Amino acid sequence: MRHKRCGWYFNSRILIFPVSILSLIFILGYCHFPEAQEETFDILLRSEETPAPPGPPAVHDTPYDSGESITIQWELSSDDGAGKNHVTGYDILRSETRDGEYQLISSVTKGVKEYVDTSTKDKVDYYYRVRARASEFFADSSPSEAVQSKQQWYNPERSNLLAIAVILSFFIILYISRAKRGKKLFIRRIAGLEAVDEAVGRATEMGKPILYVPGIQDLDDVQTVAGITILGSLAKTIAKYDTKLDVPVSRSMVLAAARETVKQSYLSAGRPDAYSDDIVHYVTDEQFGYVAFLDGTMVRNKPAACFYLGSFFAESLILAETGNSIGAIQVAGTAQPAQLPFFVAACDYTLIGEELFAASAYLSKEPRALGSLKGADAGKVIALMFIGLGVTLETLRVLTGSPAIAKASDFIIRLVSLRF
Amino acid sequence: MYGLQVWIGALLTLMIFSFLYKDNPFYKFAEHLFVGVSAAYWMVVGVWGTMVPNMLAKIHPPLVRNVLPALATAEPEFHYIIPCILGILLLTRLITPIAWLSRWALAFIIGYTAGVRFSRYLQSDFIGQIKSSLIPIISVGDGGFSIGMTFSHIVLTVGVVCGLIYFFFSKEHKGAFGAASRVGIYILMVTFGASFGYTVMARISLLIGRMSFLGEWLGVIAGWFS
Amino acid sequence: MSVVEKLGNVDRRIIFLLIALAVIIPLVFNISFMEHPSPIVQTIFDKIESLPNGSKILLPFDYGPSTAPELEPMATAVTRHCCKKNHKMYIMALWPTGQAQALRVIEDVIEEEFPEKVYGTDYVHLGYKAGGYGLINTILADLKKMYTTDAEGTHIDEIGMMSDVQNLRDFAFICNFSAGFPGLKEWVQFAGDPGDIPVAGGTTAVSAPLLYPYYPRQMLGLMGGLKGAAEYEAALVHGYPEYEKVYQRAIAIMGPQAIAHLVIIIFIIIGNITFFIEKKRAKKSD
Amino acid sequence: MRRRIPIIITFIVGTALIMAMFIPHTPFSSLDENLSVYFDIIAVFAFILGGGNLLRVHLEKIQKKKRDWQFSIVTVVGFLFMLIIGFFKVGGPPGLSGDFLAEGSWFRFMFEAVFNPLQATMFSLLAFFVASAAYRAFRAKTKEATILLIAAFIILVGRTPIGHYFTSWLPKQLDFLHVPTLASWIMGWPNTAGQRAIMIGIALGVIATSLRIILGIERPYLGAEK
Repeated sequence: MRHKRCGWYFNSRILIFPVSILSLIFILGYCHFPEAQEETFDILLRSEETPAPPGPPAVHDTPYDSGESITIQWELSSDDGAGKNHVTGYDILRSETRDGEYQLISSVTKGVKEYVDTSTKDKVDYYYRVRARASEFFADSSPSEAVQSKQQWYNPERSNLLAIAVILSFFIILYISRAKRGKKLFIRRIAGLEAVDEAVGRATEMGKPILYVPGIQDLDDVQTVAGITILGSLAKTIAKYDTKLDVPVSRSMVLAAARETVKQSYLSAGRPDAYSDDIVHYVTDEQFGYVAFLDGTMVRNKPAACFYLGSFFAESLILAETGNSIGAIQVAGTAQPAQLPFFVAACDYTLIGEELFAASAYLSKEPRALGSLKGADAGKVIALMFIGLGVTLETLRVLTGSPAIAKASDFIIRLVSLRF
Repeated sequence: MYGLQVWIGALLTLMIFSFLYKDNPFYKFAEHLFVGVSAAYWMVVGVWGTMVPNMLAKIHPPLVRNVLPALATAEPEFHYIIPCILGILLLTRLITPIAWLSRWALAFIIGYTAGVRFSRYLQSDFIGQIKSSLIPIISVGDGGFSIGMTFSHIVLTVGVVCGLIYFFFSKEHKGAFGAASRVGIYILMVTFGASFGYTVMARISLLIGRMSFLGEWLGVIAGWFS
Repeated sequence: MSVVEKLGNVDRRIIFLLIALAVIIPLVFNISFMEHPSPIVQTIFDKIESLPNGSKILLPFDYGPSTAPELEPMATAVTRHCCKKNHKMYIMALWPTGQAQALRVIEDVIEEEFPEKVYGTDYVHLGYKAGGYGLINTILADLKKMYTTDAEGTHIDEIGMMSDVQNLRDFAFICNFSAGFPGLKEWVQFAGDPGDIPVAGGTTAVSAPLLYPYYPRQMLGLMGGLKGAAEYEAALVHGYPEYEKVYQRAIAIMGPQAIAHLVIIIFIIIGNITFFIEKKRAKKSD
Repeated sequence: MRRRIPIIITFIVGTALIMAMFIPHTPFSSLDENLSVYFDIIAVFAFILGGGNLLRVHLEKIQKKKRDWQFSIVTVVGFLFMLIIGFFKVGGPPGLSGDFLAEGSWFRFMFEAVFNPLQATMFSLLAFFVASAAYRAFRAKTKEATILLIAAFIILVGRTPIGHYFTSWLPKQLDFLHVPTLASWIMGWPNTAGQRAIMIGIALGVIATSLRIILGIERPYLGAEK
């Protein structure tokens, strides 16, 4: 017990390094924000109604994007909101030569001082003028500097995301490599998975088949991939017991992947003779067509155990209730939060959210896979640290009203914002 | 034509409902019809909705001039040859000697899945949910300190923390840690109970829709007799 | 077998039959109940009610025909309310199927019930634009960049009520009707939060629990499923008694739902009573 | 060779997509979008595998006169009929130019008369199952089940008109015990806490699984052996 606790503290201490590195990155990247605008007053000769022109536009390539975009900013005309106050809007004019003909690209209403032109070609010089309009009268600003749009190779607004991704990956890979070197890892019991052997055993005793449903989504969902990986482990056990396995799928690509997996499992269990291509078969891509088929199969073949592991939607409860009516042992697992309540209510065992992803590692007993679970736990420690720190600072902010704490708190919130 | 459509629809509806009593030939008929028709439906949608506009029209636009004239004059985008090759690789499964090539296509797809989901979940669920949890425990509303809101905030914070502790895999759930994990599972149970209860009503409205449809059909029949 | 045991293990088919009856009987006899708006719905009503006449309200329709039974009643009730308050309505869609749904509401509510409303002055239909949440992100800064015309192709500058709309920040309130992605969540994340614009809306009952996390800090209110729609209708009837005689669709459909709900509640109570009696008996016989 | 190349493909595709999160430059900027189109296209190729398999299974059933083989005829006929009228756009606008779901086409008719009612009816079965599941599951058997039951019960009652009358007599100070208020509170706070913990957990699970896939530790397409 004592020993374990030491391990725990040790792990938390490791976290201090990346967190301080993280903070450093952000402090360094703190001030990279756009240029201040110059104030210029270009007063031209004009008639009574002609508005004062806006200041010459400040132009720059829109930062951190994939090109083809230039940001134009200008000082409002002195007749916009003040002076004669009759400016109704601005036109944005563009030309490829400074003194060439300027073409209208867009118009904006009064009070606006920024426009993003997304109709540019990269690496071409552009000049902009902004025209203040007051009914039929107008006044143009002097032209801007030449500007080009270009693509950037790095988006610093996501530095925080990069740092978090790196830290998470670092821990996962760290524990994977530790496990590979033979360090023993403790992994807690996952109730739903302990039931797997029981379910397979019961089906064997009763001489009834096992139904395995890897969800209704295609291979572009990680849950489906997890479902197929678990099927791989399960199929090995089933092959040894010589029980009948039935895997109807609702996607053609899942058919291909699941077949490959089941075949390999039977091979590595030393039972290639028991394998047949009929184990995995395609039904239909249609959600409820698939459900209609599964319901029919369940009441006709009366499987002793039903596994629903993957991504499920509304059909979750239809399957679980039908499975229950035939008295099958049911093990479900999904990372669709909206469907978990139905599985929890109607199945014998449910793998809740993350447990589905842990299951494949748990069942494979592969040290590297188990290591990744510990890595994900480090991710939880990071999440808890952020929450602990953020909640404390926010509470202190409310209690003290101190601007220093407010600043610190805002910084923590920025660290977990999508736009750093 | 509409009358025929209502009749077919109504009979199929009744066939499916008959399953609630027990499995029977009517249900088997509807089920088998549904499987065949819907499998073909999605294939047709795949070909006309994806294959033609997103692959053929991209690789060689003039090919689709009779089908989608609007796309026939576009510039070809040759990189769409890649999914075409991968698709054909996938089909090598059918030719035993080179069936192993299909794994390349599967490897590509699974790599895509892993990469895309990594980014999406990191942004929207991991970072996004942490950010929403950063709230003060003590709530001061317009009228000063609010006991109710403070209590709610405490429930939220403790709930998230304990819920996360429940998901720890590499540490034994014992002692204080075990207690927190118990609280976590209770919070999850409240969540599940609440979501279940909340959804019950929505599910019933689907049935109302079907019943109204059958009512419409009975109206058609009654119309004949009056 | 005793009565208790029988009740404890009642045949599923009896439950099925009772649910079917609970739906059919009220449907045939038109049974309905008066709803009472809960705070999370009432806040939406109060917001629209308290805005000064002629405020700009954005109504994005992000759903298709399959979820219309749940979402159309709310869209109808909110649109009605906006018309009553003479707010300016800006209708748009992030879903390709949303445009047709919006048209239905425009025809059935605005044109039918409020013939005095003028297109381009009182309401405008901007139609569907692709881009999902990216679109929200763009129009938060510049609406006219994406919307150069309305749904019918009229240039935006020819529409009077568009002249003083530059971006999403010009709207006093966004009330979204959504059936999934992109939808209310994205409106909160990409418009409400960054732009500090009041956002509320309605969703299907299934997705509502996932949206509660945003209430009330990031989202003003939420109508969840038909129940939410019925509550809004009730708020409307309460505020505008002239609607008492008008058919309120969600309230009407709520009749069978409420009865089926009651049946389920009764079942749960019976289930637990029998469970406890059995447990006591088992203890005694030990 | 046969085993290594797929692992390399997965690694490259997965890593490129994760990098794309931070690189606005082409080709990374549109990688995610392009690959999702690629995925859809490959899925259409895969239909040949799926459809072929469906036909094979049912034809074999008919040939060997297995149990319920008569119904397999329904599947095969429905499948082929729907496929043909869909591919050739039978009954729609002349030629292949119209939409495959165009008004008046046979495909549209089958969609409206067969596909739609079957789908809606299957979906509506949920109303019955939600009731039977609630009856069975909402019993106070264990501590967890009791919590589930209580939360579900409050929400259920709170969402019916009786919920309002049940506690509307409560004095103003005890308003927080009013059932609809309580239901709202459960949805807003403990429910949120649970959802959040689940979502953060799922995000970490997806991230760890994605990394296992990218690093070649988990490779379902190669089978489970080491």
